[in-house]
Amino acid sequence: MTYGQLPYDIAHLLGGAMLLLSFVLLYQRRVQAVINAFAMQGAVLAMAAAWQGAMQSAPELYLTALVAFTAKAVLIPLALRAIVRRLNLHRAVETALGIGASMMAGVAVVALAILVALPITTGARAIAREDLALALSVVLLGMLMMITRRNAISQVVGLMSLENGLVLAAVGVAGMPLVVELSTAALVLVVFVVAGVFVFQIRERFDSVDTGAFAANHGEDAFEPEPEEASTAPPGAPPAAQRGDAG
Amino acid sequence: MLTAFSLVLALLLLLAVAAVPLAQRPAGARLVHGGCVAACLALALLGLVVLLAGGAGPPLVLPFGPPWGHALLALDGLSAWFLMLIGITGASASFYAMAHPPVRPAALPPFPLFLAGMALTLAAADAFTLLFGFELMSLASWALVASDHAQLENRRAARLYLMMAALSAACLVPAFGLLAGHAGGFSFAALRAAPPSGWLAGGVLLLGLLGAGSKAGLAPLHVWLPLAYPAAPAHVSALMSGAMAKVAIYVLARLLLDLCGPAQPLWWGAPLLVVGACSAVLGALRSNLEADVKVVLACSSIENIGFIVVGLGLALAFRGADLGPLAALAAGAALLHALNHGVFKTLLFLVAGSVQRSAGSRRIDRLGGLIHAMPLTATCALVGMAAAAALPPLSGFASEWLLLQALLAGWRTGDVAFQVLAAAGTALAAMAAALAAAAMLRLFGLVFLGRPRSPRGAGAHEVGRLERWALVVPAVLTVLLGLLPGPLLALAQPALASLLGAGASAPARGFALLGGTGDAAAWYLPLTLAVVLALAGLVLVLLVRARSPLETQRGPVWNGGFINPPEHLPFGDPLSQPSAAGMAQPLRRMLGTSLFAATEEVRLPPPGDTRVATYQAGFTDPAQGWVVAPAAWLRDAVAARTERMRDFTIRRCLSLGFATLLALLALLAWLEAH
Amino acid sequence: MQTLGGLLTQALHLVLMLLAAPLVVGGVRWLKARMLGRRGASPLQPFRDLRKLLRKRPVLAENASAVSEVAPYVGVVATLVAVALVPSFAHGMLLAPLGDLVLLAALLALARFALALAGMDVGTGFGGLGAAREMSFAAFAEPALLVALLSFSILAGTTNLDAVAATFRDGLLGLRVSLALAGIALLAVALTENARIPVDNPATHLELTMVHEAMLLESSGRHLALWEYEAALKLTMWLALLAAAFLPFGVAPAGSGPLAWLLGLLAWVVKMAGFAVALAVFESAIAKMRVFRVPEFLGAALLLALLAAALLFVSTGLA
Amino acid sequence: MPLPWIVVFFPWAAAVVLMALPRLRLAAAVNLGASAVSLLLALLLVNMPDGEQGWTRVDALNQPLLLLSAIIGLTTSVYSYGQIEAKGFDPLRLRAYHGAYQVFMGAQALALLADNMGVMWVAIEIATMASVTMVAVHGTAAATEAAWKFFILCGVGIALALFGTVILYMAAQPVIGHGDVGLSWSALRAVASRCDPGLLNLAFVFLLVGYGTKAGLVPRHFWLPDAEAEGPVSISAVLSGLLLNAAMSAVLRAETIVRAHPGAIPPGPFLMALGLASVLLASFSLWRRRDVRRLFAWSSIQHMGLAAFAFGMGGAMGNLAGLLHLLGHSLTKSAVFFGVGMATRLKASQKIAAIGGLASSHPALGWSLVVAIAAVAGLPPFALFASEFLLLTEAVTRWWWLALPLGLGVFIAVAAKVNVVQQLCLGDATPDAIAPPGRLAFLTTLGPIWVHLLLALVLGAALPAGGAAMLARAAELLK
Repeated sequence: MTYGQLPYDIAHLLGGAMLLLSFVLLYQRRVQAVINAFAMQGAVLAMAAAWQGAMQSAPELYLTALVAFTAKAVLIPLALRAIVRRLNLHRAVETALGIGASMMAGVAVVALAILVALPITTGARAIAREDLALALSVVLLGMLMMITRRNAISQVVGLMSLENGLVLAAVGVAGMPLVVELSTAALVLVVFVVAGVFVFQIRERFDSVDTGAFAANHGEDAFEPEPEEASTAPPGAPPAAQRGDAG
Repeated sequence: MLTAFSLVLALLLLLAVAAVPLAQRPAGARLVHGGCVAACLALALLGLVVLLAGGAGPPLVLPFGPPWGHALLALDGLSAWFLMLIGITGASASFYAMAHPPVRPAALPPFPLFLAGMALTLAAADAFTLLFGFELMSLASWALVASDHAQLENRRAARLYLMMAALSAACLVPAFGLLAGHAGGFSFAALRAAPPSGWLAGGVLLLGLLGAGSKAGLAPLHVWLPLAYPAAPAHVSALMSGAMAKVAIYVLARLLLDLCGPAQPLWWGAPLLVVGACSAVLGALRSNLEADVKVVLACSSIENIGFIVVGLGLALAFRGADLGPLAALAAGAALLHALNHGVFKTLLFLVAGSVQRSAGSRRIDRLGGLIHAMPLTATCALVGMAAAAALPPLSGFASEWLLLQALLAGWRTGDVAFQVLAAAGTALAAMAAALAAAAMLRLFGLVFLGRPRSPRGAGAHEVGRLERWALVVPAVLTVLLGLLPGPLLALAQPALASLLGAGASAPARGFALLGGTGDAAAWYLPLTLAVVLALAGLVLVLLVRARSPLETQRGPVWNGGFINPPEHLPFGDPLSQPSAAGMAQPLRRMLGTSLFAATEEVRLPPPGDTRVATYQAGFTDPAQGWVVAPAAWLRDAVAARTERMRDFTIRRCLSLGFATLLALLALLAWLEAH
Repeated sequence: MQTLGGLLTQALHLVLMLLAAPLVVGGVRWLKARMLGRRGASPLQPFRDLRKLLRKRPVLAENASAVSEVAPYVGVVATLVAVALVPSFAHGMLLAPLGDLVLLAALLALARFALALAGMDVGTGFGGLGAAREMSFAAFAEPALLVALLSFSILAGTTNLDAVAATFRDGLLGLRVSLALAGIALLAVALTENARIPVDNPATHLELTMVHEAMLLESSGRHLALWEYEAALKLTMWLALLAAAFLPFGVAPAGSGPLAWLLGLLAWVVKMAGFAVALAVFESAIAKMRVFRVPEFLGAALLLALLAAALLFVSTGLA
Repeated sequence: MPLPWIVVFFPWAAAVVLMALPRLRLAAAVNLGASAVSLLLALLLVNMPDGEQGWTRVDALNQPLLLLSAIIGLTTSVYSYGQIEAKGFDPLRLRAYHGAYQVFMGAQALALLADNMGVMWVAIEIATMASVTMVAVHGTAAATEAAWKFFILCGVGIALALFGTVILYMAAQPVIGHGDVGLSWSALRAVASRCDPGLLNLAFVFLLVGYGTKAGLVPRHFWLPDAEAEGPVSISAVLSGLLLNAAMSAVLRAETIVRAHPGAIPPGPFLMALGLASVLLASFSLWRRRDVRRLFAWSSIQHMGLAAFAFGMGGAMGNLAGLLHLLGHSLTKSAVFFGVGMATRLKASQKIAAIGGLASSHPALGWSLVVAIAAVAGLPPFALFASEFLLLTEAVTRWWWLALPLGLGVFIAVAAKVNVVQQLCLGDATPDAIAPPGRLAFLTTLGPIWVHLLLALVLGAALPAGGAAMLARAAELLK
């Protein structure tokens, strides 16, 4: 398949939609909106997987699509909403990097992804380059979201968006073996994180799990040189007081 | 021969293992040390046989070794010479330990291991085995230094010691790496076949000097030595100074003179000469300032190691200038001095151990007058100290005579810069020798002469029967080595051959040592000198006693008219005797203030005030301030910086990872674009 | 024949030196006294002193050890052997092959060590003080001595004293400047070694300034006699050494006959007398310096010796 | 079922049993037995010829690592058997602990044996989750935080690794066609030279960063010190001993594929750079440690850095050095953790200041720990000395200027360990916080320590010809 063919164009379109949704995720200021955008991305991913299944006539991809839709478009967003409600979290997204700045960083990251993907596949299959650039962008944007957002929900969403990028890449390659298993395993990982957020009652951010006040020094005392540490070696002769012939 | 050597090595390892259960009982400790005596004697004998035979044939391939090959053992002249040395000193030290097993059980198992490590280093015929033995030796001796770890200063000493050992490994391994990369193999035969040149060779020189030098105790990496030697039990100090430092010298000689090939330029000698001469002076001066018997001896070791390295440096330079006989002279001086120092320093450390046990202290200011209570120990000590002070006709002088002859011939290299360096080296060596004499005099005079300075010291007694032999044997050896340096050097012929090539001939003829070249060479005839001295002494005594027949009479001390001590102070006021600080005063003022930043402070109360006057003296080793302290500061500063990363939150950790990923991707893009 | 001649000259040399030693000391003292306007004791006075001391019963301190008794003999023997190695009127003496300058320095060190040990034996403050200072001075004197020897070694190719002196006698040395510098250095060392002014005052017993005498305070009888004799021998030896090296004329060559010996003897007596006068003049004109100035004095000597050697390097390098 | 599959599935079966066992001693004993059987299986596996069995593959690279993991698995369960009563686990935690332990062992074996890169990825994910469970098993705040950090950082890491795996397949797909074979390591390696080099490069970067996180390479090492310090000691032993190795072997498998393409950017320098950064950062960080288990966790980072560096250099000698380093480090480091675990139990504290003078109060434990730490520091006669020797010489042989940073890193690290061994073992003993535990606890500590040290000794100085040949073959395999 090449440019101009409908199957490819649709796959491409779906990939582009995911990238767009990644930007939307990055752009949102309210937690609710972030969750909604994520659910949409999950739905688009499911559609992309299903489309690829139809195109490659690989029925297992329908399973992937089903799993992705169920988990990412329905169950996980619901769970996240429940968490937000239950824990009475802030409704606004706290950013470590301003929205504008993170958008710009996102554009830069996408540019890098394209730059990296450009020299690849020279000559072989030009379209793989596009697929790769899209998936890579989604992955990197997910990661960017994890580090530019302070609240736990946004960070979890970032991780899941990253994982969406993985699955997008996996379903996009023709004949990828174990694709169902791998995408499911990746999903399990994400579910674990969500469960962790739930179990550990992480209200605000990853960094401060609210299970108590963690020592600032991660279990270690503040560094204070010990007596033995203070002098690596004593001087040659301790100035001992001596009475005696002073010459 | 090599099979026998392997068996001895196996015996030592077996002893080390057996020592673990045996350590609890004194009889067990005796047994282990007795085994060590036997093993050391066997090693010395092996060394002797190999020297007589001129080599032990092709290397022995051990059935085990590093995972990429086999360990190789070989004994050439150089190995055999040093093997003989550690055999002799090891046997003396073990024998002493047999007489007085160390108190701590923890000091037993590492001892045979220590000996085995040294022997393995000497017999190694590939770089891996050599460094394996070298580091094993360091580790075992660290355990010995740390065996009495209840005391803080011992722990500090042990810590610094092992760190320095790690430093020497961190330098020696790359040094051999540079050689091996050039040669394509670790065996000495392969290394010899492809000697390095240019910058590569310079790197080997620098790393070798740093690595082996720090282990031997060359300035400015000697700071550990005055701490570590005293911390160990006496027989271990004896072995560390007498044998272990020599093993480091062996590595230096093997690396620079043998493995780097004969084609190295003249200037190679210069760093060794400079470092050696500076160590000699610093060590000798510091031994004049210290107040602890074993520390004095340890500093004197720095001085003697400096002499040996000067000899090696001169040998390198002479070889570079195509002066074969002079190179043999310098190398012969180094080898002979290594042996001599090994024996007399072993003796002195053993004496220090006896003094410590008998008089209860190592501090000079608590000792005194021991010649009355321990006449035999005092005699042995005098022999050792006279040798250390380079007095004829004892052993120390023979080798220092050779060394001075080599230095005085330094002008023959024809390179003005090196000539000036050699002249300065001559001055420094002479100064070090005189300072050593001053230090030994101070030590003997304060410890054995005069009056006791403490009640515990007054209650000292002569050493036991077995221990006595442990002192007498090395003392006799010291005398013999002094009288027979000629035959000994002739014996060292194979060693010189492995350092300088087959053509090298030992600077000795019969019983005489030969300095310089050609007909005009100077001679040193120790045996003749001894006979002349003895004859003259005999005649003198007979003459004087004929003219002056009256027996001596005893009376109170004159002391320039001072009054007698009161009854309640049977030895007089101990503090009216010269003290360790007082004896050090002239040199402290003359040299110490500039070299060691020595300070003195006298506090005299005003007239009428009954408080005692106080006198404080102290100094800092320049290496401490210029090398160790900045290194520690730098380490802590960098560590503090790296530590900031640890307080990162998870988000920042992720950011760092993300940044790495992006950087790698950008790098990839850039690389592929080009 | 050569051996016999060597044996004979050696024996004659020894007798000469043994007899000359007290005379040199006495002579210098007498000359000094005359210069200071005193009559002074006869130059033979040291002989009388020695005889008197030998006859007296030696008294040892209660806590003196065998060191006090043995050390004087060691000191004298070491100095004696050193004396035997320095040629006086003839070259090629029996012990000449033994006569190495480095060994000479070591024999003097042995004597010094014995003296310092004796000084410390009883454990008095003065003895320790003297010993510490004596050994400290040596730490500066020996480098100067050895580097001065370096000049000899470069010129003569050896450090054997006999060979050095013979080379210098045969002349052909155009490099007198460096030799002069080395000579000055050696003179400074000689003054130090013999405890002469300006380093030490042989006539003083002022406690805080003395060095050599401080170590002898506890000696008496034959022990003191031996020490006095040792000092005299050492002075004579140094003068003979300077004479042999720097005023080599007139010395009988090895293997020569009695006539040459006689000439050599005459020349030697003249040289020694000259040195004695010079020493007396010098000591009368100069004051003793502070103890801690001595390193500067000897350091200057060392520098001169180094300069001498460096000059030689340059000249041999150009040649 | 082929033997490698049994090796993987047996521990999982044992895990199911263990999750059902509520009784303390019995569970520990069953755990022990299962580990022993695993060791037997591993011994059988080592004697198998190279070959593939579907998704798994037995070759010279994974045989020694698998044997090692079985040995450490057994000794760790011996140690755990002696210490289990002191932990005060409630039944739930007990089941979780033992279950997760065997799940981890199985996953770890699978990660080593997997020929299929996808299966390998899944195995490492399972191992991660199992080890997270074990890290968190104490349930303290610090343990929870450590587990959380571990999970998030490694989760992102393995997600990236999956992306790399996908790209790898993407590169191979045009050449190799559809199907399972497209992720098979041996197949990929065979066709790598015909794949697109750009994709290979990209895949390697993601695999390196992804699996490198698990291997504790700087700058993605942050999880390691906390995870190794807060879980039970046995998890520290298997984490540093096994998980890091599995991750490293995954990196290596990826590296060999990329290296097989002559046109691709050589992957070695990437590994070397990360390795060197790890060595330097960790060796300086060692100087600021106050917690003994964190200290040795940092030491793991340093050693993994050295191993990565060695593998990055490549060549028969470089790879051999790396392999030796991996094996030696696992053996000695877990020995240290056993000793340290016993000490922290005796003193009820992980602070270095609280543990002092072990050699005075418990001579056998103290001196054993001294030897073990010396072995970790790379002193002879143990394996790390041999590997560091080979590594350093090989490095300066090729790039002389590397002598300085590498030598400095190694030296600083050794010095730090010297410092800590003296603080822990020498000097005056600090008082014990608990009554002396029984002989069993000491025996099950000292026994494993000395077994490990003996093995490290054999590995470093007297490796039998068969073992040496296997290592040489593995080094050849990685070329």
